[in-house]
Amino acid sequence: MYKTTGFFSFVLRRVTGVALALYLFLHMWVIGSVNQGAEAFDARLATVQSPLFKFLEIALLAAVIYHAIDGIRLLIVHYFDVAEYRKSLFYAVMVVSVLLGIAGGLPMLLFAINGG
Amino acid sequence: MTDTNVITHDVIVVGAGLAGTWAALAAGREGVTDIGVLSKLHPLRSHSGAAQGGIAAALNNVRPVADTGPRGPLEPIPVGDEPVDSWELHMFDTIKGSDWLGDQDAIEVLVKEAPEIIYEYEHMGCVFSRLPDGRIAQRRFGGHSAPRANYSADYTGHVLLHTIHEQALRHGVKFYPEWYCMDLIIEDNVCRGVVAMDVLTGKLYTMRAKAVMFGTGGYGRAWKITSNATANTGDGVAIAYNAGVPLMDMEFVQFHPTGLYGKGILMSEACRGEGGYLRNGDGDRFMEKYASGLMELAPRDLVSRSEQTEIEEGRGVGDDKQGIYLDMTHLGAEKILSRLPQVRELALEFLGVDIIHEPVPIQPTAHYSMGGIPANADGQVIADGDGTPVVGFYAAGECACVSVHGANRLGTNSLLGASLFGRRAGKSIAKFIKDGAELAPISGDPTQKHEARIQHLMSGPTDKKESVAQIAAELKETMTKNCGVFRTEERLQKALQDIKQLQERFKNARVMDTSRRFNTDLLGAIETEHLLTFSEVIVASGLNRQESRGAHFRTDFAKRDDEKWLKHTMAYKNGDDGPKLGYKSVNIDWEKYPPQERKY
Amino acid sequence: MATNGTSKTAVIRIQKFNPDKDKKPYLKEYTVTVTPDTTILDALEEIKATQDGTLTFRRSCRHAICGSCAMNVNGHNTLVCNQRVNAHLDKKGMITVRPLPYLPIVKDMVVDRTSFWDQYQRIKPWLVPPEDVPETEFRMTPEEVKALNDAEKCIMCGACYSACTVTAMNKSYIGPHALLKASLRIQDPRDSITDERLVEISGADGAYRCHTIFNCIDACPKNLNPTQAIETLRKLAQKRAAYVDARKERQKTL
Amino acid sequence: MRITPTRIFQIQRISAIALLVFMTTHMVVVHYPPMHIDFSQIIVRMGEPIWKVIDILFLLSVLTHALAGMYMVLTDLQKIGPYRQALGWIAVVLFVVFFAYGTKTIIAFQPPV
Ligand SMILES: Cc1cc2nc3c(=O)[nH]c(=O)nc-3n(C[C@H](O)[C@H](O)[C@H](O)COP(=O)(O)OP(=O)(O)OC[C@H]3O[C@@H](n4cnc5c(N)ncnc54)[C@H](O)[C@@H]3O)c2cc1C
Ligand code: HEM
Ligand code: SF4
Ligand code: F3S
Ligand code: FES
Repeated sequence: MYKTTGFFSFVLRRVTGVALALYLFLHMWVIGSVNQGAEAFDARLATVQSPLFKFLEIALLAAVIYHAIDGIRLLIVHYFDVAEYRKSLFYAVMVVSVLLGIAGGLPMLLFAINGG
Repeated sequence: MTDTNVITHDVIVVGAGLAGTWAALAAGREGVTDIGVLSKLHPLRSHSGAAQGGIAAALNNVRPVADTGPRGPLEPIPVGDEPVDSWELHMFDTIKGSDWLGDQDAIEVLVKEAPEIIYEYEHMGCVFSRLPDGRIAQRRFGGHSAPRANYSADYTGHVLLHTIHEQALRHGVKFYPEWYCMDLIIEDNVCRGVVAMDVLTGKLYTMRAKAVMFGTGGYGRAWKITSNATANTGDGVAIAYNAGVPLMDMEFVQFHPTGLYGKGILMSEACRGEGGYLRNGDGDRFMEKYASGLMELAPRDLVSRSEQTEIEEGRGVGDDKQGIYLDMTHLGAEKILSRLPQVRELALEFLGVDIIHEPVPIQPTAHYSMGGIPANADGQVIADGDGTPVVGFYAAGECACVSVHGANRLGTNSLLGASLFGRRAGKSIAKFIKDGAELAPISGDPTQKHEARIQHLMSGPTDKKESVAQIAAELKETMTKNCGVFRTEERLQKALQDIKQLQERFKNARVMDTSRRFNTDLLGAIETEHLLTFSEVIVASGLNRQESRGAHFRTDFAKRDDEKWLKHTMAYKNGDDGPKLGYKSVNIDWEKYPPQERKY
Repeated sequence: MATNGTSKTAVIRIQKFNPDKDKKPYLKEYTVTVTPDTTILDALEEIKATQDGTLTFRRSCRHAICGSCAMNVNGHNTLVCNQRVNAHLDKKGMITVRPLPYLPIVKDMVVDRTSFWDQYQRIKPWLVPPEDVPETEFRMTPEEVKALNDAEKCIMCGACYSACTVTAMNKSYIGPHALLKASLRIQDPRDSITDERLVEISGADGAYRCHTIFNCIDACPKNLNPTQAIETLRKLAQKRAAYVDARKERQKTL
Repeated sequence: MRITPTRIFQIQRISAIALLVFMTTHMVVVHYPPMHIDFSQIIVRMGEPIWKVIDILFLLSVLTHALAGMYMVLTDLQKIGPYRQALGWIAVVLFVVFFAYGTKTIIAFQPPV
């Protein structure tokens, strides 16, 4: 593959996008059971409350954050003539994503470890 | 001939530069539908695309600001004001530039139709640089007494080539990209087609046609220091010569004054057109000594000789003192970036010199070939000094010699010539076809000879094998040393001897690549054979012409000699002996444009 | 030669492949002597002349204007005629040269650019002038010309096309080179089929297929910016009717 | 209304902007601060009409965005070429099904007495 920062961000965006889409359907399946009463809901919720899923949830947050920030980058590129700053923009997205990821993920991680 | 290797078209055009493409488009517009254009390169790779400076036509869009001298600033001519330029002036400049060897009837056609060609390019989408009011911008060029170079920054040829190629596509012209023409079939003075190789497969084809047109471009590749592309190996001229067509005025080869030092890559004349200076090793603007009027904007032959004189007298620059400085540091970054962006990049990339801040070392470089396949203003190739046409064979562009450039071409006149005579050739081909031209029969299978040639190059005795690359390198060495800016009997004799020996050695040359698929090694060998063929004609014609005229400068006959030499050289192939030389008279209007001394 | 300074040896690793003979591409090393101003093309020519005549590559102009010599050097697409060997040597004093990626290989560095040219033709690269043309030139302002300059400089080398991840996946994508060309015609006030062009480039294979990967800019040896041209096309396509009307008005005053 | 690539692009971008708002809200309110999610909390929030409206809009934008995105991902592949049209319809059907299912979940929800 022809590797550049642009390619890297494209792959990340695509992987996170598809992952989020798949998660969305799973999510709707879980939430959909609220109408079948508390038991059904809790049962489904239980499957997604295992420690594994806690970590997955952190990954999910990271994915959303990266995908969203990168999406903002694309919007900027569309509306402003900034292609020449593409490398800086990429690094900016990475930095912001990591910072937001830490801010959001760390408490979740602690919560998951301490078991709430 | 088997059916599988015969292709038939009404018209076959060889070469897809400006000349060839214009011919195909013009013939197509006149209603000829069955046209095949072959080119050994993809059409957009043709060397026309490398032209930088501009294309001439007296449009009268700008004029020099009054009383500022020949190098002063330019201003737009307000609409309604007196024009400063005219086709007559353009004509006189061209004749003077040609050192009176140009045929004046053809020159008149050239300069009169010039504006039409420019406007047509413009209407077809060519992006010219503009004046604030929307008209096409113009700049000065060497040897032109008025600013009449129309341009697109410094990639004019590129823009013209893309424009015309796209229009040909629009018109549905059929291209054969990467097909190599190997031979021209002429029997009884009637042209019947060509032999060509599909480079991809290595297969040979007989291509039959009612008319064949050559627009195969220049042949500066016989020199070591050259501005020409590696494809400019003069295939067309060599093939035509081998097929019995004479070659005209081959001794006239233009050396451009500003090739990048050691590389030959062109620094456009626009550098000087925009106000650049030439300086020698002492920092002097030496052109003062040689052409105090036009200075750096004197015609190319004169400037190149001036540089070479400075170099030979020890005032050169660079490691081996073989260069001269082209100084544009006073032009300012803005002008350089908007008018000469490509030139700046070239100097940066190849020599690491930023022309905004430093002068760049340059040297004369083999650039343009005035001679070639003799043709009249309708593109018809002529077979002898009386102007008898070869039936169905046409030529235009740099491979042809319509003789508008005579002994020295003015910058910007060749893009014009290639376009305009290409178009005219296309029109006259269309007329020829519509008047009922017929497909002439071909005797035997003309591909066989070339199949044998290929087999020979790929096999045979390996013990005394010669390297093609070595032979080509030695040819370039001797041409640069002995057939360059300054020539003498002695030097030319030496070159002739060397060429003869190299031709002999070539018989034992073998290629390293013996596969048929995309064999550039094989093509290189065939091209080298072509170089050897036409170089001999150049040297022999130069030896014969005992005078100095335009680009042909003999230190042993330093004066122009109209009495004896106001005539074109015609070189005919004469078996394996050197060319047989004859002459053709120059068309001159003795009333209006009698020969004068050429001073700038 | 002239300004050459000291010479040294460099190793050029070249990917060789002749489909008639070889099962798959392989790398071969050649050692050449270079000076600071030896270009990669010079080195290839040297190898072909003296070491391996079968080495096959395209080239012509030697100064970055004909578009023949685009190749992949150390993983990046570039022209080789304007790149000096010294600038690309890696830590081991080596350069790796491969053909343009994602295109069928004809032989060694020569790739089959058929899909590239097909896409170029598909967008109708030619200008279609209005019915009545003036006697002299159309009056275009220097600003209008400036907007076209970038696209007009494209030498159709294919470096961008071959670097683009989308064309790697899908050859029916019009591609950065052709979209750049389309943007030239669409922004040219002289063109009269703006509407048709906008419809074509906003189709399923057009400007919206681009995922703003920027490889095209990274690869372009002429420093052009196909991505921005594509963004411009997307914007124009979204207000197609208004833009076409404005064009028509402008054409009346040409 | 014909579904053209221009529209898909616009949908993708507009839904992306909408998602920026909804997603942030959603993440902050539902998944963060990190606390144990249980039935009662969800029930309380989901019962309020204003949240029902927000959730439906969120559902709308996330579904269009995700389906348009998946459509683009798949149609990027050469092999999918001939099936682009069919794929488009599948996306529309999926949209209708999931939107109906999701909306039903949101609207039909009644806080238990
Ligand atoms: C660096 C440079 C700058 C220049 N700048 C200017 C300028 O500013 N102004 C100006 O007026 N002139 C300029 N010139 C000169 C001018 O560009 C050329 O004279 C002109 O473009 C020649 O056009 P052409 O159509 O004859 O040939 P080309 O454009 O060279 O085309 C030749 C065609 O023939 C084909 N061909 C050749 N041999 C074969 C074969 N055996 N089989 C099949 N096809 C073959 C090639 O593939 C090519 O398509 C410049 C020249 C150079 C070298
Ligand atoms: C939170 C704000 C979000 C923003 C700003 C955003 C932005 C974008 C943008 C601009 C694209 C277009 C990419 C392209 O054209 O190449 C895109 C693609 C995509 N998005 Fe989002 N998105 C967001 C959330 C989501 C969510 C929640 C999902 C999943 C449910 C999702 C799934 C996808 C998918 C599948 C793609 C296609 C991937 C691709 O084309 O590479 N996005 N997103
Ligand atoms: S845009 Fe650049 S990389 Fe692409 S073809 Fe044109 S010049 Fe080559
Ligand atoms: S690399 Fe390809 S995806 Fe777009 S930005 Fe360039 S065309
Ligand atoms: S040889 Fe022409 S672009 Fe490199």
